[in-house]
Amino acid sequence: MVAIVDFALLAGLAVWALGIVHLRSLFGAAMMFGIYSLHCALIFVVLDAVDVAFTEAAVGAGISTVLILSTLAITGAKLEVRHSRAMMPLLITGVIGAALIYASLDMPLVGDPSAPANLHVVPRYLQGSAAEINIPNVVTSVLASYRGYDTLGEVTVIFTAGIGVLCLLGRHSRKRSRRRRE
Amino acid sequence: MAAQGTLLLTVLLPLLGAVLIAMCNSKPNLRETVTLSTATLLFLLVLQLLGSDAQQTELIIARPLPGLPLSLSTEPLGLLFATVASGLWIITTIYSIGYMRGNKEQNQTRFYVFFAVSISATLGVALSANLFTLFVFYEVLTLSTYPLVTHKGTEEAKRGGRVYLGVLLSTSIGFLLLAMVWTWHAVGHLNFTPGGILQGRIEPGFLPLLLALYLFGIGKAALMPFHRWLPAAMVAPTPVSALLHAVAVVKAGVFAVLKVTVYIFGLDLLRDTGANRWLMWAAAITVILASLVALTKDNLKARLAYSTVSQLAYIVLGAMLVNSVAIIGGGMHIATHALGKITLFFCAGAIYVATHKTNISEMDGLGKSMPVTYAAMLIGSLSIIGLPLTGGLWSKWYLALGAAAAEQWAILAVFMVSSLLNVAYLLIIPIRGFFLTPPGSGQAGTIQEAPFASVLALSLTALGCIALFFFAQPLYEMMASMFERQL
Amino acid sequence: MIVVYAITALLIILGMFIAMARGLRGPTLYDRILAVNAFGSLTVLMIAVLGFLMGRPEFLDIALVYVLINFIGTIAVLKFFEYQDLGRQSSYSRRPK
Amino acid sequence: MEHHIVLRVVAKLLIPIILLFALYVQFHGDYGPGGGFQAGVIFGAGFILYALIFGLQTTKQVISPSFVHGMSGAGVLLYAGVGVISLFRGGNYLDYSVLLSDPVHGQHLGIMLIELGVGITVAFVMVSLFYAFAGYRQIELRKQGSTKQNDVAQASDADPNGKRQ
Amino acid sequence: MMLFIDIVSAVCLIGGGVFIVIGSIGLIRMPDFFTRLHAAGVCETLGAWLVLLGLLLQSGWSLVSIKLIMIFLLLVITGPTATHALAKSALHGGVKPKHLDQG
Amino acid sequence: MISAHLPALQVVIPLLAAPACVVIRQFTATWLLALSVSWISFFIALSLLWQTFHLGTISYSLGGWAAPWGIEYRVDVVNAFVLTIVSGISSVVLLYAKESIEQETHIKRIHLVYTGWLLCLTGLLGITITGDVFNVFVFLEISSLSSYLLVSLGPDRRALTAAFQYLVMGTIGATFILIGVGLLYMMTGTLNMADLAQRIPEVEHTTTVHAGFAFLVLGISLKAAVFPLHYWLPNAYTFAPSAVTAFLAGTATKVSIYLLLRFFFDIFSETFSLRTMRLDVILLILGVIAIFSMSLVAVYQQNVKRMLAYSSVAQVGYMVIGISLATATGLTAGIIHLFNHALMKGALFLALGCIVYRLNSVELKDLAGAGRRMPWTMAAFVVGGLSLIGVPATVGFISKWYLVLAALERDWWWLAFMIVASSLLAVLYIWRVVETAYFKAAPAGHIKEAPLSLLLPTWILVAANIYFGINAVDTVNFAKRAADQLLGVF
Amino acid sequence: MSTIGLYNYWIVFFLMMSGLYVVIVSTNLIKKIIGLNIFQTSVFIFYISIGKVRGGTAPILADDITLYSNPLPHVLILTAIVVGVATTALGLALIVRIHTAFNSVDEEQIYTSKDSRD
Repeated sequence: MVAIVDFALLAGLAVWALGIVHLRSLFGAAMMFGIYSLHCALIFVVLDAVDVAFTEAAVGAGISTVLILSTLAITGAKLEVRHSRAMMPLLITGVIGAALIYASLDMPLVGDPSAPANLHVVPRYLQGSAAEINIPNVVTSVLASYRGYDTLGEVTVIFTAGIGVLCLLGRHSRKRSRRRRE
Repeated sequence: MAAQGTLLLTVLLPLLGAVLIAMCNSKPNLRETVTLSTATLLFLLVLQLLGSDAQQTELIIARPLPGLPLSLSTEPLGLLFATVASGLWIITTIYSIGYMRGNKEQNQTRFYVFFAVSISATLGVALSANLFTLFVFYEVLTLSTYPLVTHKGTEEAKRGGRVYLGVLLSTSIGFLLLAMVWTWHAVGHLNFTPGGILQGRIEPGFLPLLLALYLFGIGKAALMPFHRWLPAAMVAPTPVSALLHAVAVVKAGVFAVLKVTVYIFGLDLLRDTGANRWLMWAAAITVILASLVALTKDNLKARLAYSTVSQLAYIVLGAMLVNSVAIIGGGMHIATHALGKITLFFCAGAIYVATHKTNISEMDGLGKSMPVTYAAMLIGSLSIIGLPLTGGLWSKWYLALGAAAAEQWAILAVFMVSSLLNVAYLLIIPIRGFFLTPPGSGQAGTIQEAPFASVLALSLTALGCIALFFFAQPLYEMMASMFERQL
Repeated sequence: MIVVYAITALLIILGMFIAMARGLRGPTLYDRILAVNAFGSLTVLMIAVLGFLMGRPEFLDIALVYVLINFIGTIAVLKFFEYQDLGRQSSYSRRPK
Repeated sequence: MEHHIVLRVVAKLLIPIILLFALYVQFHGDYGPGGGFQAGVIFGAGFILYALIFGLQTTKQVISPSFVHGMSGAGVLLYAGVGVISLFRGGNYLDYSVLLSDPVHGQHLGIMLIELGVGITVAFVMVSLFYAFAGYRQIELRKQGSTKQNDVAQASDADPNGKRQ
Repeated sequence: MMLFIDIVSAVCLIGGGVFIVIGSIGLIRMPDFFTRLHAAGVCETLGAWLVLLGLLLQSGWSLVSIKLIMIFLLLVITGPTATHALAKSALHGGVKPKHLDQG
Repeated sequence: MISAHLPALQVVIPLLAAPACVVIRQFTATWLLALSVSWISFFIALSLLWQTFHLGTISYSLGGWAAPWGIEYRVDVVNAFVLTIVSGISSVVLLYAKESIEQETHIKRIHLVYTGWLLCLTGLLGITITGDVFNVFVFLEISSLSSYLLVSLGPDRRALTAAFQYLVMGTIGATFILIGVGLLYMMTGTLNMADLAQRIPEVEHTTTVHAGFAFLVLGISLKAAVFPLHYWLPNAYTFAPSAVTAFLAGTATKVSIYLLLRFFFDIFSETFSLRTMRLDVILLILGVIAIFSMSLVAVYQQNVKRMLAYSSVAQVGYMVIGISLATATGLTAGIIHLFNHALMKGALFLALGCIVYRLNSVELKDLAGAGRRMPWTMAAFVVGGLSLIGVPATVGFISKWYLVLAALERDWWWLAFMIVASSLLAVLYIWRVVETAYFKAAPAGHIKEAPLSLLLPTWILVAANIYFGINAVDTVNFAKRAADQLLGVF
Repeated sequence: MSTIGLYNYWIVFFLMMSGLYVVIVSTNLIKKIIGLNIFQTSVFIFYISIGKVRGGTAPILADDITLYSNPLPHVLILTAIVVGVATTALGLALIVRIHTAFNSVDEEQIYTSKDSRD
């Protein structure tokens, strides 16, 4: 049952992606992207990644879209100018895509409980978490404790982005000449 | 310890001098006093080293790479070279003072500073205990002479400088470095060892290739076709040319060739494998060709430059004959050619200062107005040609003996032919100076000898040429000791 | 019950596809916004249903977030259209000063 | 949005709910989906909604930019600081077990603290991002002198799909 | 009793799903923006409410049902608000309703 | 107590200092903080280097969780060496940054620049020290994001486009790395490097691992600006503020090269990565093309900074060649060039920064007469240039020496010859600058020598160039040990 | 069977490539960022697909459930999402500044503008 839902949703996602590639209206693309994120989040739910879905919904559909809209508002750009240079990119993506398909030949199937990814490290998280950390949400316990250092890095990344945007767009970012005019 | 200190001081003293000179920028007299006294002090130091030669001293300055120290040591050939270089520095300085002031050159301080640095590098080359050290100082020498070559700063000077640097750097990095790494790879060290270090360490079939890499890599030896830099560097002021041709640069080149032949390859190895054969011919061809080119040059300095190319090939040829007599001849030729060539360059410079003439065809009859200069030029030419009463005789004599000992009769013939050519292109100059009448006789009265300092210097070197004829014995013994120790 | 949830889910997916088509076709920007908004609401329902379908109904938090985000997103878009500026100060809020 | 009275009212109603919900997500993250990051985003979104409806200036008066920047750093400091404290208590970096005498409780406390750090940073970075983007536009507009309101919306409709209609 | 609740909630859920599909068909078939707005309303009100009701019946009385009610309330508040804002700004932004005679 | 936690402190100290900078705001104070933090981490790196060299590999589990479950810091000679390079360059360049940044950046943003700087340092150190592949990705992004920011702060408006270009390429690279990590995780179920190394041989033959390897290599090469993927680098280096260029040129690509080493030799076996995947040939060819083509391109540049940027791409080529040889000497050459190149490019870019400070331009034509007006600066440039060429008694020579030696060990004459020949191209472009600076007449107007606060750090690096050129025994020993460790000999 | 089992991955690859294609082909900087986001998002789905266990549920422990999906990819992707949004924010900020400086957000126009070529 879940598999059918999964199939349908993934197929929908592909359509969205094509739509975004195709759309010339930047605003349209931004809106589509918001939906694309929501759609991804749905897929995450289907694939049992509720925390990820939560985040993707808040970030992809919320923050990213708002930011893209803000940028559109500032730049006033509406339509994408198309330049005819489709061959090379097609070639590059084609080659990389082929590499990925090649990679998939030996992959364990989706959902295989005996796939190596599900066997080596993970059981300890699922079994040990209750005793060692005693919180039911294993994602949180892995995120915050077992791999807490990654999360520190993650916070630093977002902090870096904050600093970066502040530095670029903050009140003092414009050139001196413009400041004088104000 | 003391000897090691002297060794280090020998290399550092000119550097120290350079710093002092730079500090005396605004006081020309003081500056030149410093230069002169440094030079004298240095000469004394080298003499002391010469005296304490009894035991070989070695000093490790640094260890840049594992198994590859930067070290100095004393060794007869090196000491000879060091003596020549430091002795001639004094004379060149005296001469430069006259020349630079007489010509009112710009940037004199820079000139003296880099001169001192290049002398330091030369001494480093002379005293280096291994090929790596030699290479390091060799490159320092190249770089420190570059500002001297381009001293005038004109477009022509820059072009000359570019060729100079281009050829020397590219040959040394392109070939010499490669040869060195190869040697190191095969042997594991690069120390100059009597009898050579390559014996049995490398496929005999590769030896000619390696030797060729060395000989052409040492671009300063100006073996054709890598001789282009030498004529190109003729744009430099005369004292610099003297430095290049007599004191430091080219001599460092042939010195390195001798060192490599004797201490890296070892004469026996070369003789046994015959690796030297075709390079010997390359040198022989250079001897003849350069002489022929010199004949065609009207510009005095250009002619002298090609003469140098030819004379350097003598020494290389001596090395390639791979027997002790020829090597001794080659070593002696370093000294005798140095004195002879420096005399000739001083004369050329003196003529330029006095008359601003550079072409031989314009110099007819000058001998009467500048008798001292021309007399010195005559002596210098004789020495280069190798006629009696000058030191040049002995070096050529031993070279010829070496050719005979190696039973290379064709090479002997080359020596003879080239000596004749020398007569043709060198002796003609003083002859024209003395016996032809100047084209515009009205000028003659205004022409005087060059400034005193210059004339003094060139007289000294000319006397030196003659002195070597009478006192060649110590020179020979010194060179011979190189092989004694080996036995 | 699972079958019922699945059928409902598929019906919602069908609805989403159709809304998607509107979003892709436009033609006006308001149509797109409408489609996005409708799509968002459907997603909320979808997640709710999925929670039941997979036997973990406590994930409704996500649906809650979706409702809020969807609302904020729509407001942002509308403001963008009216003013081309998301930070614009309204005259109302300035009045008290 | 002066003529959107409805929006105004609804927003006033919603924003407290959003913030409360954010707190719920923050502290319920141990038991259900959610955690610091999600909570931070929702918290930030609440302020963004406020700014959207009541304007940037007003929002900046409510919560000042320098406070926002300071707090975004404070979250990172809190997170990294927990690690330093565990260093001082003799554990490895970020080893929460040493925070309290009971390792499991220590873990619990540690996770709560660092999730809080994450939440604070994320929330305030989100707000500062919005401030930066929206504020940039403000200065641009002030520079141009006048705002052209409605024609922009119409112009933006000139999308090729629109023409097809 | 369980069966009864199951049946009712199944009816609600499937009915909701159907209304959603109908609404979205309207979304694509209706001629102009404002009529589409109406069609979308079907999804957001009747469809959504029925689905939520169906789920509510299944969940019994628990935290889940509180959340469901919250979702319901939020939908009730935000849905019409968004629609209202959208219509208003569309009108404001120059989209004209098609007249009946054109339809 | 402290010494046991040095690996964590190495990264955490700059990380803690970064938000503190935002709070402090006052620009001199932030500079002082950044400077002292950078020096502290330099000393930590030195002591780690000492420890690893004498006592062996250090493993530090963060959060107290043992290796495959938690994140592990694993310090051996290889990454301790890279840590030293990164923190050392940062420390020296920070000394320099104060004047330079103050001149090129708006005063209200200076504290943010130092924050970005510290974050970048954190990221680079984090990538280097960690023993967990996903942690690599996280810290890679910290360093990347902050370096995009730092690049964008350049005085020219094109700095913005350069930064954007860098961002797009960098993100693609990082995402490739993410895909690669995912594929590996899929087949092995672990993210820990040491654990991966153990588990990969079982699945080495699968197409998935092959593709994962390819994605990792592509992604890292993008970050390292390995030849055909260097597209972003010239612009980024040209338009970034001078101090930033010096910092990034000395550290960012080095760390990526380190990652390549780690993946090639530690996580995968060298037989797999170089022989099975034929990367030895591919990298060798790319490297050779890079050293020639990029040096040639550099010769034709009018902007000196861009010239040096292209030269950096060429120099990466040398490192790649060293790696592709896959012998102890080749690796030693690569690793030692990592260090040496950081020194020489650091010195060169700092010297250029001095020129920018006074002349406000790095166009070749504007450098006319700079040799006379700014003798110390230009002298520094000349020494750096000589080092780049590979003149003896400078670090450049040491690198060349080992590269040529490595080529000869494999009996690849042509390669040895090409390496020396390509360094002659460096002569060409360096000499263009030198000639302009020393022989062209300076335009009217008085230009002073750069201030001491700029000259001093420049000369520290110049002195290091000479010192490590004359006394390379230590560095070579470290590099050798690192190479042995990578090859599993030690 | 194997083809169906890999369906997720193939769709993901398709999405990745369309994202990458947009990044490369589009000259509009904003569109590039959107493309980048699609690219990254598809990688997220890829990871999550790795972690899916058939018959498992979300890794939130409950008494009556024994089979859970793999939580590790979820953790990784949470981090990656944050990284993605950080990149997006910075990229957009750069675009805004580029627009101020060059008055365009189109690559071709920017690179052909006056001083953009050396």
